[in-house]
Amino acid sequence: MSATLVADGVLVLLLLGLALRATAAADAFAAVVAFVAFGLLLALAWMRLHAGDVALTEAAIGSGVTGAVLVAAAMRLPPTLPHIPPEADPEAAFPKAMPGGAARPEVMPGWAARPKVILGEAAIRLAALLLSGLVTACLAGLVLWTTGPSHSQAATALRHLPELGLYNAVTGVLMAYRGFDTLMEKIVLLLALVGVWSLARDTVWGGRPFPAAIPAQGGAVTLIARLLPPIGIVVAVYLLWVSAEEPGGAFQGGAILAAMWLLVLLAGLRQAPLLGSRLVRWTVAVGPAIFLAAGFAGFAFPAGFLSYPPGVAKAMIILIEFPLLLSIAVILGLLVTGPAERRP
Amino acid sequence: MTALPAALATAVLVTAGVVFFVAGTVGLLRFPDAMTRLHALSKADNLGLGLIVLGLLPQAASVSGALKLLAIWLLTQVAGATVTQVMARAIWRGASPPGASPSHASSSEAPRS
Amino acid sequence: MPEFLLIAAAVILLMVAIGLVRILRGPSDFDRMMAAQLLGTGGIAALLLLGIATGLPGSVDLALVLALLAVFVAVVFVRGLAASPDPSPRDAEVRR
Amino acid sequence: MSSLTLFGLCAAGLIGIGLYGALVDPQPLRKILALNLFGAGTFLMFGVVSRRGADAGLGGDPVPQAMVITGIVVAFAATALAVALLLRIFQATGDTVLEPTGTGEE
Repeated sequence: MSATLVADGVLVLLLLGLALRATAAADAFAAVVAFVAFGLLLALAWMRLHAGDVALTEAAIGSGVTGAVLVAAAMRLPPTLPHIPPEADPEAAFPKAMPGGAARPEVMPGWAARPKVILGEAAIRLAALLLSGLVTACLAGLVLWTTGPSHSQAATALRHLPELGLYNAVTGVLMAYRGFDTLMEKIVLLLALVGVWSLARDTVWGGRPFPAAIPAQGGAVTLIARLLPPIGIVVAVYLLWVSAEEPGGAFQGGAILAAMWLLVLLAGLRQAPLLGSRLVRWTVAVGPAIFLAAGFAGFAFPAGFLSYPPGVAKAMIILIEFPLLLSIAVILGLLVTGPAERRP
Repeated sequence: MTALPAALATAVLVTAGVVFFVAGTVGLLRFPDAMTRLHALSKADNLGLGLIVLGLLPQAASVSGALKLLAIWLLTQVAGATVTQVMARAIWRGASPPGASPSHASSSEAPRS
Repeated sequence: MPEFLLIAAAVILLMVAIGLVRILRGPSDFDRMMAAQLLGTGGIAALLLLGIATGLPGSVDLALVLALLAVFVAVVFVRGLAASPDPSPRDAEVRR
Repeated sequence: MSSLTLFGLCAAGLIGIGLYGALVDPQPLRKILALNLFGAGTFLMFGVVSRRGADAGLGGDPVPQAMVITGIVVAFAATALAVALLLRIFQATGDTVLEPTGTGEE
């Protein structure tokens, strides 16, 4: 038991250290690297909490795809604050000599000239420190104070699983017990995509993401982009298929597919799609649409919205989940590539 | 729980893998420049993880579990080798123009833009 | 045997933790990426050791997913997603 | 001190770190990152609650776990939208700083 405790202790310390690094690093890129590493280790922590499904989601979405979004942003934004007072020399503010940017200033250079703001800033920092310290202390106290088993809905969630042909309780909760949440979550993803697309300039509406076409790379990147996606597709379908019994699911599989697609785009083997094209629009919509239709089909049976008729429940769930896998993959990928930035 | 030869094989291989991780970490910290550090990293990547996966094979619960372990091993071997190559090329290109710093001046072709 | 595997996992995690000093110190972004790469590999190793020692369901699958994603993340780090210079002139000035 | 308590304390720490970063860091990208840490801490707290609710032969209560999965996905959607908005603001104004209160032009 003690060996487990030591391993867990190291894991927890690593997590906290990386989180501190991700907030304290002067350099945005360094912070994002720390965040991705943090997400990876968090997946390990979820494994230790006996939540394999969550661990897969955290690794694929929380760390992998979110990391891709943040890396892309960190590279397109200035490393520290671009807000330079007119008299300051930009060269002095962002020395170019150090490769890793070790010499970059920690705070906005303009602040040094404004003592009043420094005072205000210190007060804000102190107040924020007190507030977050208080929140942490309260939560830590709660964790230490309540040690007994918590109220559990495990039995309720398990009750109807055999009728659905599912043996993974988490999949059961996602697809049946709280299927409404899962449906809404697809809608949230779609709305986020609509939001991201709406940020395009009018002149490039319906065009392609990225300011310019990514040229084919050649070499090892191309090799990876050719080698990995077939494996990734197998893994994604496998994750969806085993989700009836073991950790896995449409989201986890979809995130893997999205990562593989982005890999191909990054290597320049394919161009990002026209966001206005009919194919893209249909692919994005088909999964949620089928889910919604299946939900309404529930009205044909006594149980109502999002209920599955006995006997065909498993077939229906598979029928819903495979189009969802495709739609989720495309939505996640398009959320990473961002709005259109060049003409159709 | 497990047969003695299997346990012995696991112990030896996992220990060897851990040793490579230790060596890789020491190299990553102590070696003087990016290329040599990459060399150290690739040892932990390929040999460290490879030996540990091989060592865990006798402990796998089922044949399909063992096959999955083998798949992971193959994947990490290929991926580790190619990723190391990609990084080495990026470091090389980023560092090569005289007087240019890798992360700033050569932004139009190498490594990150 | 489980005890031994757990200790091996703890040692690897510790090594990875020490290697993270590179994320802190750099000096170049490549060094940071290397430390993250080591963390990925070490994480997979620790996960397999923990998973097999304590019989956690799905740990081997997670290792497979992590192995795939580690490559993806490494390529994203090296290549970057925005492959061309941004049109904004201001960006050129402060570009990393 | 059990492993579970350790993870609970870790979650509390993450929430604190994320909250502090989100409040104090003037760069929007770093605020987004800090909010993600905050979210991760919250989810982890849920995970501890779920593990304490281990019942009926399961390693943890599946309902919080399913909610965390939904949460991670929604957090990603929010992050992607926020980052796209930030990049667009930067493209339009060449600036990403949220002005500290009371400081206008120099």
